Order: sequence, then structure tokens, then C-alpha cells
Amino acid sequence: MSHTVILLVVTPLMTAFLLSMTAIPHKVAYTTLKRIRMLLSVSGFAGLCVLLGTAGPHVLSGEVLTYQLGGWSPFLGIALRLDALSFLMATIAVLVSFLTMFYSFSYMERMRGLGKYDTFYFLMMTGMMGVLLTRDFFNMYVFLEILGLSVYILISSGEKKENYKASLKYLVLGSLASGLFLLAVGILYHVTGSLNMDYAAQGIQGIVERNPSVAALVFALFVVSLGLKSGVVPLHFWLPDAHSMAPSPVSALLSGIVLKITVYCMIRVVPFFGPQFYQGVSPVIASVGAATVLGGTLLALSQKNIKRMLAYSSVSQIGIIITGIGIGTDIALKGALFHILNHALMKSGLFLCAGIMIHQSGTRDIPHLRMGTPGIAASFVVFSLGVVGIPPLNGFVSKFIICYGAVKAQYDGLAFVILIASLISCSYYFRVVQTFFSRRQGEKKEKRRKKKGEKKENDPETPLQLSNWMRIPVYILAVLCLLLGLFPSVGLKAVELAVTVGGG
Amino acid sequence: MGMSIIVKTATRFLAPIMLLFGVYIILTGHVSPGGGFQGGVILGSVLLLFFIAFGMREGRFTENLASLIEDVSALLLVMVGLVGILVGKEFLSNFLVGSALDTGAGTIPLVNTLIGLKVGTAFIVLFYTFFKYMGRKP
Amino acid sequence: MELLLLLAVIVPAAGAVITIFGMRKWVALFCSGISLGLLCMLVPQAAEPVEITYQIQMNPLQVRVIVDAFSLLFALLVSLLFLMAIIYSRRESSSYYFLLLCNLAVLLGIAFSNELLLFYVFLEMSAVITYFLVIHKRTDESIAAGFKYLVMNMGGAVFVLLGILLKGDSLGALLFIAGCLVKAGSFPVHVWLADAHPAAPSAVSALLSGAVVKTGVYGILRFAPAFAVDVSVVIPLALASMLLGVFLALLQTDVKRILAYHTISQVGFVLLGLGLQSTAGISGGILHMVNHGIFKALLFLCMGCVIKATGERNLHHLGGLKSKMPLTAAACLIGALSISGIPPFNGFVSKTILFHGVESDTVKMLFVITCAGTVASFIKLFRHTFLLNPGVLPKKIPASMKLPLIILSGFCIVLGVFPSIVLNFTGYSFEFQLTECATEILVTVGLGSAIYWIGLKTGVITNPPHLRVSIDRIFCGMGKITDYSSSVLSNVLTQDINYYATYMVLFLVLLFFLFTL
Amino acid sequence: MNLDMLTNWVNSITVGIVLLLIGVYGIMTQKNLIKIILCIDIIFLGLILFFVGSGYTEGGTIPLLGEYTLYVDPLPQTLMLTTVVVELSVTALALALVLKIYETSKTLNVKELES
Repeated sequence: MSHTVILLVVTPLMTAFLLSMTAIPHKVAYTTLKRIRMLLSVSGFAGLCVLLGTAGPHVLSGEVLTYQLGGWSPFLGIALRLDALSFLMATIAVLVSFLTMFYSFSYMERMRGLGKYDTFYFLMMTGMMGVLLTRDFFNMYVFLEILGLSVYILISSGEKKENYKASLKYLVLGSLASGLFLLAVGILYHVTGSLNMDYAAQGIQGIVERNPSVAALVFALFVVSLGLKSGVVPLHFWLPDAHSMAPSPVSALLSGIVLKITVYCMIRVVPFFGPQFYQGVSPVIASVGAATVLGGTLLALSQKNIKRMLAYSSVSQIGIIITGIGIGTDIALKGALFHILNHALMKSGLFLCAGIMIHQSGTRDIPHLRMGTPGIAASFVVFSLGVVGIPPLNGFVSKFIICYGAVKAQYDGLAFVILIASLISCSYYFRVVQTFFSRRQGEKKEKRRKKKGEKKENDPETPLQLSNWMRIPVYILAVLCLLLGLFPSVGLKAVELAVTVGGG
Repeated sequence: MGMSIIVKTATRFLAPIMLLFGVYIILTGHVSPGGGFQGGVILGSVLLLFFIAFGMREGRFTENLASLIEDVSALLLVMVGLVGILVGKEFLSNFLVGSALDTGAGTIPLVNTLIGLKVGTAFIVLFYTFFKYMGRKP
Repeated sequence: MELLLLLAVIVPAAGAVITIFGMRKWVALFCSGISLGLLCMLVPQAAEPVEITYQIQMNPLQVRVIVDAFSLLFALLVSLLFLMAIIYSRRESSSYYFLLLCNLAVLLGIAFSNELLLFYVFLEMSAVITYFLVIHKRTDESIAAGFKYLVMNMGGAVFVLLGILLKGDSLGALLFIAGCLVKAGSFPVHVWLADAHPAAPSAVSALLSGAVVKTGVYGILRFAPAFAVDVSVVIPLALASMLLGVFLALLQTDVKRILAYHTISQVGFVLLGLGLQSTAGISGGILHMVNHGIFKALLFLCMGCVIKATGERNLHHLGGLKSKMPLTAAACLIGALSISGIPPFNGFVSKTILFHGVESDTVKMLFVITCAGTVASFIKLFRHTFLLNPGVLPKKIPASMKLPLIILSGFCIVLGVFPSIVLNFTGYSFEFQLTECATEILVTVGLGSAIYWIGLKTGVITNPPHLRVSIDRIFCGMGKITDYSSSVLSNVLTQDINYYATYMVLFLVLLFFLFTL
Repeated sequence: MNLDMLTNWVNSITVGIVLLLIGVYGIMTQKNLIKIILCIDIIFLGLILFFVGSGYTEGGTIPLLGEYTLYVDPLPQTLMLTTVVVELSVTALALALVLKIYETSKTLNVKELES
């Protein structure tokens, strides 16, 4: 039973290496290889699902599964822990990336080096699982780097100029952030003598009392490095490029879960310094979150490229989550966690829809987009209503809980900021939605284009047959959003457990 | 193609010694400074030396072979960890300690060897990739 | 009782799902009819308020429902109007009936909800569904109007939600009322109304005016006690929207736009009634809400028939339709007389009650002026559409479009003669002699005719001046400023990696100082 | 300032921090992508030095099996091995990306790349 924890990390790792073997040029026929890859990927995810399924009942009954790597004592060795919080995050991550994988079967087919894509997909899963499960700061850094490296590669897998640029920009800034994270870990080790979160937490209490500026420095380093990776506003610059230039399934993963992983790290790190310290920094974090909310929405408003718009919208949604973390009361934290879940479903769905729509219309310009099929358009509407926070969709519930928590904690202004941002986001999402309906305008433009004889814009994502592989994941996500909106108590129970058991 | 005869001769002379040194570093990793990664890097740099001296060409040790070895050794590394679970201990636990196969450090030399292979071949793949890229006709 | 109520709300929702698969109009008709019937069956049981709390796992949402006279009245109005609109509609687009039925279910939800958050949920849902109905024609005009509708209503919803969150604060109460006023299309936030009505299909305009706009009023009516707020703050806004609506209506040449501006002014009457806070005021307001729903829907459907038959919306290109479309003309006349407050039609009763509820003389004067303006603009509407220069050749319109006109005209007369049908719901009895009001009526009609005559002579009616000043511009300006600041921000912030690293370091230093404080 | 004070201050921790700051300054000012990548390397070098220094014990020996009473903390050193590996892969990937960028854009100047 307890081996489940490590197996959650090892399964994707082994799948990645097996997939990597299929990427070596063989004399085997391409279709056979493709089938092998699909089989491997599906079985990898199936393994993860089975593992989560076996751990689920234990974790959800409030149990905490711990694991000592190599049997070393936690003071020396690496400890892993699966509690309700990490279980929730892991479930979201596996769910979303499982669905996205089906989408990318069809989507990434025309890209070269598909085997490499799958390999790094699973390496990314390894990184995520590792970050979620580890209780060791240095180990967290290593897994963050594994995650980061595979993400850089996945972004560049579009193999266009923009991909490389976006990837390198992310790489440079991400490495800078990792450096700061490592510095924070180093200082922490230097002053507490342990890298294990539980032991270091005991040590840090004394530091907070005796030497508050060191604690503040460590905390600032953590916030800046994790904040950069999750796109907090003055540090978000890499995000729109990376998220919009990556192939759509990768963008879906980046916005949907990779951002949340670093937010999860923040949830782990912020209460680490003890409640007293937390009280002091809470307004700062909350106002950083509010700045992120406002900045993200305002920047999204002027975007013409749909994926850039979605990326900036991710920034603002992350801001909402960080605001919730910053407020720090149980209810706000609950809302923030629920928003992580909801935003993962909604934003990945939006990016997948955007991928299909970009295919169908051959352009990323919002005014020239076409809706794909009515089903996709309907899903897009569902997702965007969710992100805007309109009932009866899941986004509303979590936003409301965060706002409620803000008002309860006397941060009325934060609730106002979040709601105003929802209003602005409503306007830019519906600018996209309304283009689906202005059919006549689109046809006119099409005719004009044909008359002039000019070619469609040379977009990296050229038209492709729309297959069920691409459609069904989108529908599943839309249905999940709707169900979570209609019956939020299912998600809220898990979130509540995560707050009480894991958020300590 | 390649550099002067001095370099070529020196390379021919040095390469086996470097290989041997790499293996030494890997195998004694558990009792002295060194280990899988360091030894692997030395192993990998042998090929780099050849490339510099003789120019880039794909010999018997091809890129595909290298990546295959890399993947297999990585898989085996994970397997060694999993064996720890199979024998009833934790992942990556040193299950060989106290058994008949113990050489004094349990699984550590085994793990070091696998890491060395993995790192060495990874470097080889890396050099192949870069050199192929630089050497190709635009 | 619970079962009836649940069925009345769920039947349209289920019907909406069925319409996806086909038989759209018939399913819609059937479902809305059943819903109306079920609500009628509820009427005898609602002698006194019944509160029901459903145990549904929808945390943080509690489903608390109330069945009392107000909610039943509003629900009956809504479902009647939807039934009429569905009979009238002839569109067979895939989503039209789906959206109509959804909207019906949601509006019934608004009617019965007794929980602030539940009300908000339905309010937002109705805003989004109505948005899709407004853009249903998919012309550029309708899409622009729909966008304005959506953004303004979402803004209203933001205020409502903030109000709910800050409940117990006086600020919260004001925010709540402000949000509801956006929904109701009251004076400073009425700009969406005049655009959305002409852009929507006629049946949808009828529903917008008749039912959707009323949700804001209903929200104030239902939840103002929960906020313990003095509703009289809305009186100035109500008066302003009464006058402004009529004034702007006089200047319009688009028939649907005229009606839209009248909606603004008539909702002003309803709000005035609520603001008075006396029994007379509130009963008059509720009665006027119902009456306005009926006669405004009638007028919109009439104009829909005219537009359908002639393909023309400009008043000056219409005319002489009296002999070619007698039924429509008669219905329109009944609607016009109702809205102008001429006995024995329903508008007269409610306006008289409201007039008697008003105490201040200035308000009474403004009241009369507004009524006169209404008379003038309906003389204009009716004369230019049905009487003047004959020459437009209308197409035949189908019987299904005429049926709602007859039914709604019937309601106008019946409610005019027996206002107690509605007043029984509010528990208010009102006796008056026609002779008592004769002077007011005569003054109103005379003044109205005079206004029309002056307008005709000065050419304001035939060739209206272009207004330079408009509240619309303020809202457009706000949108533009937001857009502009967005593009400025993105231009300023987009730099190269060096700058980003610098930002990062500066941010680190800033955070460090903030944390050490 | 005498030499003792200097040697007190110049230990691997401070040198590491200074290297880190130099690297950060480089990223803030350098225009060439290759130089920026080198700056990342410098940052990590500084960090490695910092870690190793933080594990240093005055007069300690290498932490290997045997009978030693005083030895340096082995943990930071092992951790830094991992950091070296991570750093290596980051640099390799970054250089590969730089090659590709140069191929497609014919420039390595960040300012020109941005436009």
C-alpha cells in the first residue's frame, strides 16, 4: 500500500524511458510504432489512475501516506507524502493530462519526432508527481527542474521560430527563478540544518523569532521564484509567449496544470513559516494576487491573438488563486483550491477548443476565427462562462467562495477587484464568442480574401482533419465543468479535506 | 578533415586510458570521490575527443545505439529501485547488503555503473546531435 | 404544492433539452403551456406565503423557495408572455426555442427564489441566455447591441453580487439596488435597453420588455426588506427615467426604438411606485408591472407584425396600414390606449393608483407631463404607421402571429375593467370614480396632442435633431478608456529579457522590504 | 582593513553570493543570448559554491566511510552533484535552442529578437 506513493513517480518515469526507446529510428513500420506509443501512453496513464484509485479511499478518509526513499530516516533521506492536498492535485493533473494526451494523439501527428513529444510528456508527468509528493525542498527543486526542462522542450516542439524564442525566454527566466529557489533552499538549509519540510519547519520557527529578516529573505525568494513560474504580474512576461506559441495541447497543459503545480508549491511554502509570520505577509501576498488579477485581465483585453488572450486570462485566474492563498483563512483557501481544480478543467478545455478553432480557420486572429463545429463552440461558451464566473458553472462557485472569504476577512477591496476583473474578462471572452455568431461577416471576409487571391495567413497550425480524438476530450471537460458547477459539493468536500489535512 | 597528426596520435594513445579511467571512477565511486556521473562524463568525452581530432563521423558506436543504451540503462536503474520493493523493502533500498552478492556496498556499484552508462551515452547522443547539426550543409 | 412548483420550473427546462432533438416549436408550445397551467393550479393554494427549503447538495448555495402572491403573479406574467412569444415566433433556428425555454425556466426560478444567492444565480443565467436571444439575428447591429447588453448586465450583476457579499452594510444595500436598476434599465444605466430591443427579434423584444426588465424591479421588491434599505432613493432615478424615456421616444423614428424608450419610462413608473413605499404605491407599481408587461408585449408583437409584413422599421417609410392590416391596427390601438392610460384599458388603472399614491405636487406634475409625452409619442407611432400616406404594400402574415395579439388585447381590456384580478394578489382594494379622474385624463390627452402638434409643426417629429449629449457616450467612453489603458499597458510592459530580469530583481527587493516591515 | 578580516569575509559562501549577483547582473544587462546563458551558468556556479561552503566544517575531512571524528557535511556536496547535472541539461537545451534561434532569426541579440 505505502509503495503507491513512490510508484506514482516511477510509473511515468518508466513510461517515459520506454517511449524514448520508440523514438530511436527503427525499421519498424510507422503505424506499428504509433500504436505501440499509444498503447504505452495509455497504459502509463492507466497505471497512474489505478495507483490513485488504490490510494484514494485511504487518503480521502483522512489518512496520510508517507514514504521514505531507500529506507533512510526522514532527517537524511528523501521523504514523500501523499495527503489529501497532493492527492487532489495529482488527480487533477492526471485527469487533465490524460484527456489532453488523447487530443495530442491526433493533434501532434504531423509534427516530427512524435516519440520525443510523448517522452517529454511523461517526463513532465514525472516532474509534476514528484513536486506534488515530495517533502524535501531540494527534491522539490530537482523535480521542478525536470518539469521545467520537459516543458521547455514541449514548447519548442512546434519547431517554428516563435516556439524557440518563447521556449528560450521561458528557459532563461525559469532558470533564474530556479536559481533563486535554490538560494532560498540553501539559506534554509544553512539556518535550519534540514531540508525536510517537517524538520525545517521546526527550525524555522526560531529563525522567525530571532532573525526575522533572514526569514523574510527566504520567503521573498520563495515567493519570487515560485511566482515567476506561476506568472504573478510583474513576473509574467514569459507566460503569454510560452503559452500561446506552444502547440495547443501543450498550452492546455501549461495553463491547466503546470502553473498550478507552482501554485501548489506556494501553498506548501506559505504556511511553512508559521501562523504568525503568515499573518504579517498575508496582505502583501493578497495584494500581489490582486495586482495579478487586474494586470492579467487588462492585458488580455487588448490581445488579438486568441491564445495570447487565453494566456493572459490564465494570469488573472492565477491571481485569483493567489489572492485566495494570501487571504489565508480556511474558507478562502478552500476557494483557492477549488479554483485550481476548476481552472485546470476550464482553461485546458479552452486551449483545446482554441486549437481546433485555429485549425479550422487557419488563423489566430480573434475577429477571423471560426467556430469549428457547433459542439466545440458550445463547449467554448461553457468554458468561457466558467472562467468569467457565471453560474451555474464551476468557476462561479470558487470565485464566489474566494470573494466571500475576502469579505469575511475584511478585504472588501479584493472582492471588488476580483469581480471587476470578471466583468472585464466577460467582455473579452464574449468578443471571441460573438465572432462565432457573426457568420455573415466571416463569409464576407472570406470572399474578399478569395477575390484578392491572397493566401491565408501562414500560421504554424495548418488545417487538419478534425477527429474524434480531438473532440471527445473537449466534450468530457465541458461536461465535467457543468457537473462541478451544478453539484459543487463533490469537489468542495475533497477541497475541504485538503485544507484541513494538507494545508497545515 | 580533423586536426594535425600530433593530436590524432595523442588521441589514439589517450582514448583507451581515458576509457579505463572513466570505468575506474565509476567502479570505485562508493569508496572514493567520483561515481556514476563523473565517470560517465569521462566516458562520454572520449567520443568528443575523437570528434575533435578526426572530425565528425558516425562509426560503429552510432547515435541510435547510444540512445538505446541510454534508455535501457535508465530503465534498469528504475528496475533496481523496484527490486527493492519486490524484496519487501523500500524503493531504491540497498537490498544487497548482507546477501551473498554483496561486495561491501550493496547495490551502490551497480547503480553507479548504470548511471555511468546512462550519462556517458547521453553525452554521446548530445555530441552527436550538436556535431551533426553543425556539420550539415545548410 | 411542491410537486406542482417543481414541475412548473422543470418542464420548460426539460423541454429545452428535448428541443435539441427536434419538433422545436411544438415542444416549446407544449412545455410553456403546461408550465402556465401548473402555475394557474398553484393560485388557489397560495393564499398565504409558503416557504420551501430544498435539501440539495449545492453548497454554498441554499435552495430556498417562496410561493406567495408576488412570486406567483410574476411567474404567471412571465409564463403568459413566453407562451405568447412562442406562439408568435416562426423561427426554426436550432437554438431559438432552446434558449426561450431555458430563459422561461430561469425567470420562473427568479420568481420563486427566496435566497439572495439563488436570485443572483438565476439573474446571471438569464442575462447570458437573453444575450444569446438578442444576438439571434446575427447581424452586426444585433451583435454590437448584444455585447453592450451583456457587459452592462454583467456589470449590474457584479454590483448585485457585491451587494450580497456586503449584506448588512448600507453600501451593500445600495450596490444591490444599483445592480437591480441596471437590470431594470433605469435612468443612468438604461443605455443597453434602447439598443438591445431593436436588435432582437420582435418576440424577444416583447419578452425583454415584458419579463426580463422586470427581474430587476422584482429583485428590489423581493429583497429590499432583507437589506433593510430605504427604497425611496430610487424615486429621483425613477422620475428621471420616466421623463428621459418619453423625451427620447419622441425623437425616434425606428418603431422598435420608440417602444424601447417607452419601456424605460414605464419602468420608471413601476420604480416610482416601489419608491413610494406605501401600500398604494407598491400595489400600483406591481399592477403597472403586470400591465406594462402585457401591453408592451402587445405593442412589440404588433410592430413585429408590421415589420414582418413590410420589412421596414423606419416610421416615415411606413403608413396607411390600417385598411390592409386591420387586426394589427386594432391591437396596436388597444396597446397604445393602454400605455397612454386611457380608460377602460389596463394602463389607466395602474397609473391612476400610482397617481393617487404620489403626495408631492412636483412629482404629480412630472407624472402628468410624462403621461402627456406618452400620449404624444403614441399618437405619432399610430398615425405614422397606420394612418398617414398609404402606399406600402404589406405581405400576408400568418395566423399564428395574430393569435397572441388577440389574446393580449383581451388581457388589456379584462385587466382594465377588472383590475381586482391582479389587485387581489397584492391585497389592496381600490375604488374610484371615473369622473374623478376625468380632468387628469383630459389634461393628459390635451397636453399630449399639443406636444405632438408642436412637434409636427417644428419638424422635430419628422426630422428629429441629432443629440450631441448622451449617457451612452459615458459608458462607451469607459469601455474605450479600459481598452486604451490595456493597450498602453501591454506596449509599455513588453520588453526584452534584460528588462524582465530587472523587474524580477526589483520585485524581489520590494517584497523583501515589505516582508521585513 | 587587515588581511585577517578579509580572509574572514572571503569564504566560499560570500564568493558564491557574489558570483550569483554577477550572474544576475549579467542577465539584466547582456544582450547576447549566449552570454545570458553563460550568466545562468555563473549563477548556478555561485550557488554550488554557496552550498558547498555552507557544508564546510573547519578542519573537517572528506565524508567517506572510515573512522573520522570531524568531517564536512556531505549532504550539500551530494546535492550539488545533482545541481550540476540539472545545470548541464539546462545549458545543453539552452544552447540547442540558441542554435535553432540563430538558424531561424539570424541574430542573437535579445532586443532584435523581441521585435
